[in-house]
Amino acid sequence: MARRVVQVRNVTVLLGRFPALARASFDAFEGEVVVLEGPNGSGKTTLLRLLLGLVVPAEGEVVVFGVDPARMPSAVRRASTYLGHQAMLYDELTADENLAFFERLRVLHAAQAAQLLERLGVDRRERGRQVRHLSQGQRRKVALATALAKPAELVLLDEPHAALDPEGKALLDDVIVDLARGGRTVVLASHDPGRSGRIATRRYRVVAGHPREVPAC
Amino acid sequence: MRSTQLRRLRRAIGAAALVGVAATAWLGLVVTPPAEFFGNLVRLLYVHPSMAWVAFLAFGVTTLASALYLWRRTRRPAWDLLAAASAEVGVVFTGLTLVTGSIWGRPTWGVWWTWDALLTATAVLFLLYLGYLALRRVPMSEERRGVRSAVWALIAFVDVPIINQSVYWWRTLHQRPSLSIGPTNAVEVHGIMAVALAVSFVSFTLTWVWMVWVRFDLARRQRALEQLELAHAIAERLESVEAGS
Amino acid sequence: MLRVAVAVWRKDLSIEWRSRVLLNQVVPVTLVIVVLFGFGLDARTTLLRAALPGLYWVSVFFALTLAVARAAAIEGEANAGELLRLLDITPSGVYLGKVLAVATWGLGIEAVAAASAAILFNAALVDPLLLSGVAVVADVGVSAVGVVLAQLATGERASESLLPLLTLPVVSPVLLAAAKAWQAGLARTPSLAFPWVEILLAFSCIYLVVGMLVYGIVLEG
Amino acid sequence: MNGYVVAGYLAVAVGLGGYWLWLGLLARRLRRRERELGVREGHDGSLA
Repeated sequence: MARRVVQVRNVTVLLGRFPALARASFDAFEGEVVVLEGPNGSGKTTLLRLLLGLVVPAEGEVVVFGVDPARMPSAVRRASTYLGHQAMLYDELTADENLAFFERLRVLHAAQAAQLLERLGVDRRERGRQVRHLSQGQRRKVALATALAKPAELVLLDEPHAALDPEGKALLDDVIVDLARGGRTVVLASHDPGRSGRIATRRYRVVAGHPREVPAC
Repeated sequence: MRSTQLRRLRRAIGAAALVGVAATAWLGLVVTPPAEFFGNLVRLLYVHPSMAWVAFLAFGVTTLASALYLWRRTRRPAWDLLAAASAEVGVVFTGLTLVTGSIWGRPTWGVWWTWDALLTATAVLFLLYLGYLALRRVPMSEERRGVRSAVWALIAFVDVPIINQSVYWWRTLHQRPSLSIGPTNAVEVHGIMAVALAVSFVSFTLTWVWMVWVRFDLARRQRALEQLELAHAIAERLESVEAGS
Repeated sequence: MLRVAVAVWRKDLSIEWRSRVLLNQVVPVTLVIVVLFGFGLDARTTLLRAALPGLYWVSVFFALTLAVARAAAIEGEANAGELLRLLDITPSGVYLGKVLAVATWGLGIEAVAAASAAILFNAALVDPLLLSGVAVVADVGVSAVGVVLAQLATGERASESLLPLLTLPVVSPVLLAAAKAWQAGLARTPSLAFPWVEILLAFSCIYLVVGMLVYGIVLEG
Repeated sequence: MNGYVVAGYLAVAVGLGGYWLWLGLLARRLRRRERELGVREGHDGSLA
């Protein structure tokens, strides 16, 4: 049996007055690609953020790498990487400068990220342009590369396929599968079950803040 | 029951404060004699310094409660609510300190406002805590608001001695402070005047205690209501999950 | 921590180099304020010269709050509050970097404002060493407070007037001390400036320490 | 009696009285909402 990386038990999360998760339970094991499906607003994003201690459960238990992310956020965050809806990039810098900044913060190796960008189809010329001048799809790829180049055991991706063209989606799928083969744990949220069904080792369907495992077929 | 006893105590404090304030007015306006030098103006002595004392007391309590909230081991929503209640009442008393000080200044110094060190520092303090109340109005989650306003209260608290020192030097380095005779240090206080002064300090402090208590209680009940609404919302969401399966 | 600070500082400088928001907007605003003082005081140069320290510092303080807001906006665009938390980077390092960046921009603003005030008010800036020394320390003090307060004031729906409401009263001793020190310098009585320089130094040191302690708490909260 | 003295005492009365009235207003609004939600008066919110 593979090591259990994430364990969520009966968790309720309140965003303001809104229960974004209601008695949610969820698991992820080492080397898995777990896909969370469900419509917008069903609580997928909140579930990912819960694992990083960015939202705190009102009740229930969360364990990631054996610790509670709300109590020891840095232990969990050091070993994880996350890509949210919003690309966490500085718009006025070029892709290369963004990478260089994160390298200076000792978060990633710029060379590795550049390699990843190459693989996703962003060439050297585009990397030298300010991020705000890039197309949505190219920006998304830069954001993906910065997130995935961080050496992390747990990879959390929120709608990573959004804004990518079919070719880009296929390239990303390859990258994700490679990550999982390398022993990383990938949890990704998607409202496009057809797409992610191909790479998923296990799937959850999230409805109204409550994830349910989809039996393998 | 404990809570009814507490409520009775609160009501007693409120009544005592009301009687005390009335007594202060009666002692200050009727019983005490006019002073030799200041004449009838000395009667302002029975309101202004006690206002100032309560204002500083209120901000002391806000700072203390904020620090207790920030420290993780003593973090309770109650500290945040207490800090807020105390600051709000404190702003009222600071405003009254400034107004009564100004009313004192006009006949004594011929101007409504003098840049006297103490007065200036009090004015800046007033502005700092208006900022505190404005920050609390910004919509955000309960915990975030608690942390942010507590941090702000501490930053403001650190600022107070610096402001005091700088305005003190500002007003005293060049010209001797011929004007900065506050109402307190120019009059010899004795006999019935001392009684009136003491009554005023005690009764305005009691007024403050009562007001903070009431305000705190209101905030606490407000919070309880919000949590009740939250529980309903969770129940509804769970029902919809059950219905969907 | 210093490594992080330098990285953040360099990043902010190169963003400003690219976007030139401060150069194209904040610096001109400072000039406008200086010119408006000339209009408001009927262009009486003796009056303007006498009031120069106060007028100068009031305009610089407004410009500095704009610079602080800009520094916060850069991080807001990239959703960096969350980013930095996720990357588990020393908050005090980020704080120092932001303070350094704002202070660097502030020096530019101060230089432009000083030059324009000297020319427009027809005043000689005697004792430039004292004046610029005071300017540097005051700049650091305001930046040290401003960076924390900008983080407090930039909620999801906080209004833009909140930041100046919070910042200006807190830095009022800096305004007072800097103006008095400049007054002493311009009057060729530099010895009178010492207590004010003391206040400036104390303020800057205290708030740098406070900022490093609380910045992480504010980010997390 | 001195006009300034009267003004000073009046200011205190208006200030504290005004705040007292405002507290009363808040309490009334709160009580109405409590009744709407069916909470008995003086209900204790848990502040743990």
